[in-house]
Amino acid sequence: MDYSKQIQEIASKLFAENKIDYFVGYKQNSFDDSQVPFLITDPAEIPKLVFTDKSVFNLANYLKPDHTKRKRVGLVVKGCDSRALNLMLTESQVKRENVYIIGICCEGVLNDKGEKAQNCVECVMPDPVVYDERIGTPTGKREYTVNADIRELATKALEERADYFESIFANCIRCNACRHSCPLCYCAKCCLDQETSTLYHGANTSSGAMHALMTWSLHLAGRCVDCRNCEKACPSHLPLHLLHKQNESVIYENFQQHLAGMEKDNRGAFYKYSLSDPDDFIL
Amino acid sequence: MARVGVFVCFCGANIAGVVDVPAVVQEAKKIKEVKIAIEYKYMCSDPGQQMIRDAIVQNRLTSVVVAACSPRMHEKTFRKALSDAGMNPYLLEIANIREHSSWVHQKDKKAATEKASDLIRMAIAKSIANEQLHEISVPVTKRALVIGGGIAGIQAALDIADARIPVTLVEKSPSIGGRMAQLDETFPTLDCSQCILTPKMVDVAAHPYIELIPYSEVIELNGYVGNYKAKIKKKASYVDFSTCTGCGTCTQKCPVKVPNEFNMNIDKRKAIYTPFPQAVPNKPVIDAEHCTMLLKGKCGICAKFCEKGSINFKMVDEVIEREIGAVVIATGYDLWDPKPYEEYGVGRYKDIITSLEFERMVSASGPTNGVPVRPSDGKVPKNVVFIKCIGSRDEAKGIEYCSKICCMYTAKHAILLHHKVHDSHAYIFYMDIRAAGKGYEEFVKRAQVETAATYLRGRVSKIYKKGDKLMVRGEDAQIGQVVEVEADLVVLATAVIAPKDNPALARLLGVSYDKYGYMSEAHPKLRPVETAKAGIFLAGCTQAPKDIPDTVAQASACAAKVCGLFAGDTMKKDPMISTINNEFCSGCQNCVTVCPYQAIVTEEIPLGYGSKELRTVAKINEGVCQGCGSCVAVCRSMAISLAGFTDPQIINEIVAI
Amino acid sequence: MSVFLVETDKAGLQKFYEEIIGKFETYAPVEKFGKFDYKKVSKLDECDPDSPIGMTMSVKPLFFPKTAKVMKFKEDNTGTTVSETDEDPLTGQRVILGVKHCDARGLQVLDQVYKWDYIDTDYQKRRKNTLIISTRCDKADTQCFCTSLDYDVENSDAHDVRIVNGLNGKIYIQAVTQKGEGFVKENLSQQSAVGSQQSLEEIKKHYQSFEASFRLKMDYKEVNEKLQKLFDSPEYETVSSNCIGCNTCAFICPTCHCFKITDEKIKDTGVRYKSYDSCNNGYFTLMAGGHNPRPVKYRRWRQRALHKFVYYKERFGMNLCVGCGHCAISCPVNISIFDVVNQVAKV
Amino acid sequence: MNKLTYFPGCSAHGTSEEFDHTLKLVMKSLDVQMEEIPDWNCCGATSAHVMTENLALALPMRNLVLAEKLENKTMGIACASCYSRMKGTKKHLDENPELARKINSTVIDEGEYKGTIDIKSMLQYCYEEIGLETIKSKVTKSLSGLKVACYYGCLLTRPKDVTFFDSPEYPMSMDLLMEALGAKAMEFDYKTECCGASFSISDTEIVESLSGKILEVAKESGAHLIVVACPLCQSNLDMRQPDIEKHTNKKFDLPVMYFTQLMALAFGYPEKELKLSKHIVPVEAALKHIGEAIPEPEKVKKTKKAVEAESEVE
Amino acid sequence: METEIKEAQGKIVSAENPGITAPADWQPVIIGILCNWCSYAGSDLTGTSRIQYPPNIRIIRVPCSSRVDPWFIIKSLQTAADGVLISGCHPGDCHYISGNYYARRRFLVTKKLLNFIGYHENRVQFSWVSAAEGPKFAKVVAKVTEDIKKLGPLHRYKKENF
Repeated sequence: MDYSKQIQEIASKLFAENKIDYFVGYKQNSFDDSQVPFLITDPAEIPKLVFTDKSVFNLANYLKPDHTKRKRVGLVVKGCDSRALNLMLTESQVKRENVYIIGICCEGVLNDKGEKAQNCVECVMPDPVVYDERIGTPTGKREYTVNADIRELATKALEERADYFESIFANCIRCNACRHSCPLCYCAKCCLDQETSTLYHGANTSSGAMHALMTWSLHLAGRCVDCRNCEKACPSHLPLHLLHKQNESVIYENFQQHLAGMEKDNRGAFYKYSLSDPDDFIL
Repeated sequence: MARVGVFVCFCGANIAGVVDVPAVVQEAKKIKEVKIAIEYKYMCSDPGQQMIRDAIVQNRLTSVVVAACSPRMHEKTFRKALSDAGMNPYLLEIANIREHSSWVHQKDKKAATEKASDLIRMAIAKSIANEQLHEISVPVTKRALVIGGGIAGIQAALDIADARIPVTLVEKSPSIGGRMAQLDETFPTLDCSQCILTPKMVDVAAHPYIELIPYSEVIELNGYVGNYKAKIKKKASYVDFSTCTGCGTCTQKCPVKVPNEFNMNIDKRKAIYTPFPQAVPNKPVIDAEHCTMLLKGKCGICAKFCEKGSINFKMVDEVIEREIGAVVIATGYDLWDPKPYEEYGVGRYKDIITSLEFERMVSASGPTNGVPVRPSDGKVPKNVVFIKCIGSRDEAKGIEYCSKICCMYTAKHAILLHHKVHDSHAYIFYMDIRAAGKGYEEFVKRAQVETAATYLRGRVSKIYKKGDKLMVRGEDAQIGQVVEVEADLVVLATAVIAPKDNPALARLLGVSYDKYGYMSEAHPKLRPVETAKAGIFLAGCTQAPKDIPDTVAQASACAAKVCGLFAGDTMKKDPMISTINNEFCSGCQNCVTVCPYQAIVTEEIPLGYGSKELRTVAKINEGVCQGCGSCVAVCRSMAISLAGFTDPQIINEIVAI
Repeated sequence: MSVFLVETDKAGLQKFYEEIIGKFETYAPVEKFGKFDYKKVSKLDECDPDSPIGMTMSVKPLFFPKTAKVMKFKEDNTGTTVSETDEDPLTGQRVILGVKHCDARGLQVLDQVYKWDYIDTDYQKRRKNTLIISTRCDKADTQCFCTSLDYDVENSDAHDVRIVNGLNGKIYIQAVTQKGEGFVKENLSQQSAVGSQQSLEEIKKHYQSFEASFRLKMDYKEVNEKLQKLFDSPEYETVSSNCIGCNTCAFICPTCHCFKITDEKIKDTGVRYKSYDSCNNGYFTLMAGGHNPRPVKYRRWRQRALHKFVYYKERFGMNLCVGCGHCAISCPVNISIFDVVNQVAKV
Repeated sequence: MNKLTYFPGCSAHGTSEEFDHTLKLVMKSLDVQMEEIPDWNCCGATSAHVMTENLALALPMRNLVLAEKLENKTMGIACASCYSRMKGTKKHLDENPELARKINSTVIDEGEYKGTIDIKSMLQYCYEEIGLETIKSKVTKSLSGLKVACYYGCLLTRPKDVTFFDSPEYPMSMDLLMEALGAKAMEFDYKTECCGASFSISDTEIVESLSGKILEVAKESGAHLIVVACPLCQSNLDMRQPDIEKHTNKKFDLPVMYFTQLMALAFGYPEKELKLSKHIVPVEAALKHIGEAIPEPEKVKKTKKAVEAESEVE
Repeated sequence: METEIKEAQGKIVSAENPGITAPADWQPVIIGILCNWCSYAGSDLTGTSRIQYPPNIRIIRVPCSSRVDPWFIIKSLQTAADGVLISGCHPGDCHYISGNYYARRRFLVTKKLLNFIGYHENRVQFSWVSAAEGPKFAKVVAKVTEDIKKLGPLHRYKKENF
């Protein structure tokens, strides 16, 4: 898929009609085929905008920072990104009137190896769930499948799993890139910062990282849309999606097939309940 | 720098008998922040509290830890002690080393001691993070809502109103009076039920402080203790009570006949009716399910004959609102349907009736003018068999509990039968006679001796027809033989059960109810008239089967509770509620969604200091918040903290172990 | 600078490595989750000394760990007592294989700050007892720019021994320092030809091919000078606009050395930790009382750029950036310090 | 053509072969094909479960296993006692799969127990599966004029949570069935009282007193004959009747017939097919009533009070 | 997974991880977080009715099970606790109307997640104990203690701290 042209047209239209202050899209890297997010305020930059199956980063993240938060932003979103955006709207982090959403009916993006990324293979919603303008042909919601890695890990012995995850936590350097790259980690003050948290675990050891990552993943439980920004941001290449997908599968199976950000006003699974929720695990 | 005082209680031998208190005190002394640690025989005693007060002053303590019994026991006592010493009462922490250690680890003294000092260390750690809190005062609306106009509701309403507190009395049926109005005479004194009830009913109608809303139901209750808002649905009566004189012409003229539920359907009433002659208010209502005018648009005779023109077929249900401070639930009871007793031929034999049907028959104002008759042929019965525990104490067919009143009213029925039909004979099959109560046992004796009723101990296994008689076959356990009684009439003492819509009501009021549908009291012994929800009280059979004296007593107790609640203009409220730190709040409003009391709203605040731009943050309504902490746990950025259970306090506890 | 040079081949090198691993506590790049990190190894096949620069984390943590216990403390009614941590300071020799030149240079840069006003004994000990064997890259990564900085990559003495590929499959083991020379003579048991003048030529040739492979080149002096003047450049805002402020660059940088102090307490005993921090972190300069001189992102970026390319140079005579390109590679949005300084300096 | 797995039970091949025989006739005309379970064994009846529980389960279980092999949806059982044992066992096994597996593996080699088959008494089958309408449609010779008292016995409808059929205390299915055939089912209170079957050998006195009561009440109800659905009931009420009459010196002479016999009759089979010779109390006299008109029971005249009570309240 | 204890040379060998052993007299530490209105009252009742249970549990009082933030559990497991028990009101009985329903969801996810990263499912357990269920509370504590004993001391993510 290559929607660069359409996006450029829309962008210039928006600037022309003075509908936006910022436009957030993708730009081709000079040195290889990868792309990077591209914030423009100047229409002259528009020709640099591209969109292909290399447009990986979830741009909803760019509605977080102060310099865009309350501005009028034109934004390019894929299926998963739009779910994140939807949740941000629901949790009133973004004013709908402030964003002009260009929704892409996504055909899946490629990973570094050039093959279709795992989260795109398992994607439940390739089409944008919220948009002002939609590009491409929608293919509709897909069957939810439990993540392949989760299924595989579940078969492993407990100790094996434990060791595996301990190695993950041991390799975490707690740079918080995962958090910063997540569009849903918009909190004014984060519980993972020493300066603003009573539960901060100071040691940058596997236990510290476990504490941080577990808390983080539980805060995203029922909200994570599986865009994998965190994973791409992680300098240690940690498979962070495991934690999220695990929660997602538990929540999907037990709580009326909840999937994050699919509908408007559908908050995370922890902010509602059903009388018929499973009770058998409780003594 | 925190300065903690630790006070360990022996509680006589209760604690000291198991936990090595001196050792525990030594342990506590080791802790950095602890400035003083002492033990005493009874901390809750005056000298004990004096020790605490002195220590606070002498050591300039910043928090106090009392290691004694459960906080649910003496927290208030010790908080008082703190404030007496000029210290904020909420700087108190209690280590529960009795219920949680000495009493439950009596065999393992060593472990119990270790646990005790752990619990104390936790309490100390927590207390260090304690903050000064101040009671919140909320205004109270001084009006009570009484739901149900039976004797319980009537009594409660009258007592509250006599204290010059306005009462709104809501009754489902067209008239107050309830079950008691259906009774003939009451045990153990045999005074006429109507005679003692009707005056009270009239008082209710006349009382300046009582607003009686008959033929209506409570459909919604919001708010919190002292500040409830109730929605009440007035069912359309199609009669304008303001103009109606209650002359009764309409009921005479109405051509439509309907089974009369007040008389247990033994006879018929009209489609426009007053349930019974002494009804209060004595105004008729139109039964919409049967009135041909309302159904088919034909007839309208009542309207023709009504001189006042009070009949209005256009009338519709109306919802009114009342602001109230407290609620008394008095919805009474229902009777169990004995259908499952097929071996008795219930439903097949007309001459098997329930006690209340019998009650109506023997009632002078009843459908048979006070003479019991056989529904099948109208003959006056000679041999009447009474069977007790129909449904009660019967796990197989009915419910497990004892209905409490059947023993007495059956004895009463035996006597009444004797009074009405002199040559009759009563046979009573029973499991036990439960006649605990003033004059009750004597009353049963009277039934047995004076009226020579035959008491047969045993269950009835079968009733079958022989000619026009009913053959009642049962066991007489005392002689250990099967006996058969030839009966003209069989009366079943059916179980008392909770009204079928109790659960619905309970849910709408937010109080809990038990598996039978009875409203649950806050504590089975110590808080029998309160529900777990502050400001909602229970009177009469809505809580459990009761006889009239108990019901009246409980109703008056409710009144006392309500008056107590309304004693002041404002109500003190526990300050252990959530507070929000604006700076930390990112305004996701998840707390708003989880709050069970709608206690969280949003507000707009400046983006930064002096900034024009605004941002939305959550805001707690002090009066409404009950301090459950749901919001705290869902707040990802930890902007909300629950006074008394803040994150630092709980972490300190965890880390101190 | 020593020029002791041994010529061998792949097999010979392998053998050399194996012997070292057999004899010493050896660290080398080990692959985990697709990234190479320096870990203790017991067998050669566990690790890959020729790991690609782009995929290899810095060697810094071996000297300046991501978290370290500073002290232990105990609080009771007698007051607070402080004690040494049980962390064992490095004893005995340690050898690190497969260090990249830039990375090794990073250590030299770090040395300056650690032997400045306060002497970090642990760090010094680790440095002293470590022998660094580096491998010179054959080819630059897209983000590398070590050759355009203030040091001579080819003749750097940041490592004790280095491995260089010659043409036609030859491999040279070159001792750079005295320590290194001694080490090689001692541990290189197998007979290999001592390198000749002509082998030096080969190395030079190979270096030229390596130098040619660089995408990024700049004139360091010019940049350095311009930056000094452009403190108020508006460019900082533009270059930082799509930075998501994730701190990754600092955490994986071979020369960043900022840290924070935290206490962890259980019951009455606790430990004081020293862990990485980053000047990109918004709270980094937050002061008690709430004032924050660098509340916004571009100011933090300016600090970062200038600290790397100006301040450190002024104080210690070395550039704080060694041109490894780790930051650009790890950055989720591919911001490179190289681009930043060049854009600001407009060259 | 419905198919039905059929478990006759031991008595069907002996004392109650008239039941078995007429049942087969009836089913034929209702075009139900009955497959008798090959090599079935005793259900354990009243004696096994007083000896050992597991054996009492194993016996019916084997039959169930065999029955499942025939792969019909339902199994029909003639004898009420067998029915009760089978269905009771099935319930027990289904609730304790562990036990089921144990017994299955240790005692039964015929195959694995699946618990798939649906067990019905023949009465239940007629009432639920075939339905009164169909039965009515097959009636060629209405039994009008015949007054019958339907006796279900204790096991056909009880215990409730095992049988899940009709009312445990006052069932009506057989009465309705009889009405469908044209006969008049009398109100009969003792329709589910115990006849003392389990003592029919060991302690006949009990049987006589219990069965005696049943006959008495049946007579009271004005029935010409008693209809049953269980061989044991039949034999007790029929066989013992003369003795009972002797001891209580009352005259009942109430023939006791199987509902299938009456069905067969109504379906137009000749009397000889009913094997009436097997009855002890002669049946012919009773059957003479067929065709008689039944006078309406005269209205009970009500007293003034009752009339008032029902008339409107002025 | 096999969670038998083998009494090997007077040592408890955790079958969760056979590498872990403890002296035979080792006693686990269990942190119990109880809601004030049902479970805490229930535990008081256990005391007043003198029902004995193992002394390993250390009880923390919270107003409602919905106050329990999952990281209380994580924190506990990283500090002293070998196991955690959290107890609240039965569904429908919550003093705060619906708190325990929200809690129940978090508990399920947390439990599964912890199990996923290698904690045995018995390390963290939940129960509904009403104010009237003193005996039940004792039973629950006994069961949990027994389970944890079988698992042996918890080693991961905590020993390295001190």
